[in-house]
Amino acid sequence: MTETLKLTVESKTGDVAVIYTDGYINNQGGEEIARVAYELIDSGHKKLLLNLAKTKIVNSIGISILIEIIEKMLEIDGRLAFCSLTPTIEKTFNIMGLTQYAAIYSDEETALSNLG
Amino acid sequence: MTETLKLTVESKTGDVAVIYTDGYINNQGGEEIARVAYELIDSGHKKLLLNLAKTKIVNSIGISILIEIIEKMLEIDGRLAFCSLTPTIEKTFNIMGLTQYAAIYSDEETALSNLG
Amino acid sequence: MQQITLTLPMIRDMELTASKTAGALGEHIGMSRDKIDEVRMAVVEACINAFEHSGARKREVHMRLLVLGEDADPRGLEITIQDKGTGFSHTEVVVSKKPTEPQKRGHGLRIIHGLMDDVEIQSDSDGTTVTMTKLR
Amino acid sequence: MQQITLTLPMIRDMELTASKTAGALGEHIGMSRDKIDEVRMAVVEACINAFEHSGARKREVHMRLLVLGEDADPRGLEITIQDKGTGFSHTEVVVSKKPTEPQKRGHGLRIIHGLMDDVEIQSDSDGTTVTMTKLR
Ligand SMILES: Nc1ncnc2c1ncn2[C@@H]1O[C@H](COP(=O)(O)OP(=O)(O)O)[C@@H](O)[C@H]1O
Ligand SMILES: Nc1ncnc2c1ncn2[C@@H]1O[C@H](COP(=O)(O)OP(=O)(O)O)[C@@H](O)[C@H]1O
Repeated sequence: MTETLKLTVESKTGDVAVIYTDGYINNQGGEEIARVAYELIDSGHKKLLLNLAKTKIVNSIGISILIEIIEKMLEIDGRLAFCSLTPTIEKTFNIMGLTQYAAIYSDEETALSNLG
Repeated sequence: MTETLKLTVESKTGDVAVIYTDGYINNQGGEEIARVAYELIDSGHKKLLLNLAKTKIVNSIGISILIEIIEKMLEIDGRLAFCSLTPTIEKTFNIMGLTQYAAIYSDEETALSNLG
Repeated sequence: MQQITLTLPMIRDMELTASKTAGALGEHIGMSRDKIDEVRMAVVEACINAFEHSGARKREVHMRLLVLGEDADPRGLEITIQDKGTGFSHTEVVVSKKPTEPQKRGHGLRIIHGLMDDVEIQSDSDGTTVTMTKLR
Repeated sequence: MQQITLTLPMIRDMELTASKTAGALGEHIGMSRDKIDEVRMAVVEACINAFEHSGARKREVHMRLLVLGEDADPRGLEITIQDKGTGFSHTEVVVSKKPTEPQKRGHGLRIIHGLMDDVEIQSDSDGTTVTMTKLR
């Protein structure tokens, strides 16, 4: 069964990397993002940006896994940020209290200039 | 109740006009196209191109109204052509025998160079 | 066997909601975009036939979406659209070949047959049931 | 009153099909894109709660989509998601305010309350029914 989340990664200058999501962030999607994030951390990236432009729907189980990544980042003194959320996903992140631990930027450019 | 078909019209050189559809071509949608087409005919256009790029679904009642426009065009020695159909809409037009009376082009450029 | 059942009111444009639900299940089993569109169009035609022709007193259509094959390896969709109308004699309604002059109505059943892999119609005075299959 | 009823199997990602059907009805009544997204997210959360927590033997969720208001002037959607599970004590599950440290689970009901205009939960040993309303 399908509707698998697709991920692409781009390393930016310094220790910044961007993960682009395309599709539904559910349980499996969240785990896939975590796998990629931990690989990026292992290869020396301390600042991760999740660009959700192509994700229109998420669920709370998927997002709970993103919270685990945030905790990991806090431990290693790194940062996880988000950009390009739909208004509803931003609202959901707010309701989940996630915005207190991770910055949310309107677009990638703004995010990178703040992270970099 | 909604999901209304949106139409835009562009007059091209000569007696050619293009009607762009956006949305579902049902009964009401077909009638709206007919209204616009007859206006264009009245204002001297003899070659009409329906660009269906933004229409993903149609129904046979809507298309039956397009067939009426084709008949009208044959009467006045004009032409109605289509471009930018999804494979499924093209298949449906074929099944309905519509392709025998109206040309179908892959894109607007090809259509205009053949109509013009 | 996984299945979704839906009961829809016979009102304008409700065929689109039915068709979107069938499309969503097509996405779920990883059907290609084009096949999903074919399924969606066939569902639209079967629904508007029920809306237009069934004469059903109870203005409802029942749709069943069945995933064929195993969970891990779905083979396709079987879609049943049922009305409780007065039915029609399927043998009398000629599902003709391509017409020789532009023919306005009478295309719905031909479209359904043309876009789906298998179609069965059962119709009597208790109503009409269209069962159509699309392989993945 | 126009309504659609659906019965869905409790299987992975089926919440998306439910949510797309609700979204399609939202489009049908001309709801804005953002409100449709909010409805879709709430449906996803209510469905996965039923899948995850209901303990229902019959692995099915029932969804009812009701158009509020007149046909010509729909006011919104009332969505009911029902499982035949073992229920939970809604008063015991604290739907808390924003947490003071990152909290992983326990967000579903808060999301549903946050995104919908009105939410009522009825739960007992025969199962759980979540009724939620979104105005257009
Ligand atoms: N669900 C139905 N209930 C009763 N009659 C039907 C039904 N579906 C089709 N029919 C009959 O079959 C005929 C052909 O249908 P169709 O090929 O879809 O073309 P059209 O809808 O344009 O007439 C209809 O005119 C009607 O008499
Ligand atoms: N449909 C249901 N059936 C039984 N229990 C439920 C149902 N929905 C919610 N619950 C209970 O309410 C609790 C809180 O749910 P929720 O806020 O969605 O968070 P989470 O799903 O992350 O636990 C669940 O852990 C469960 O105990």
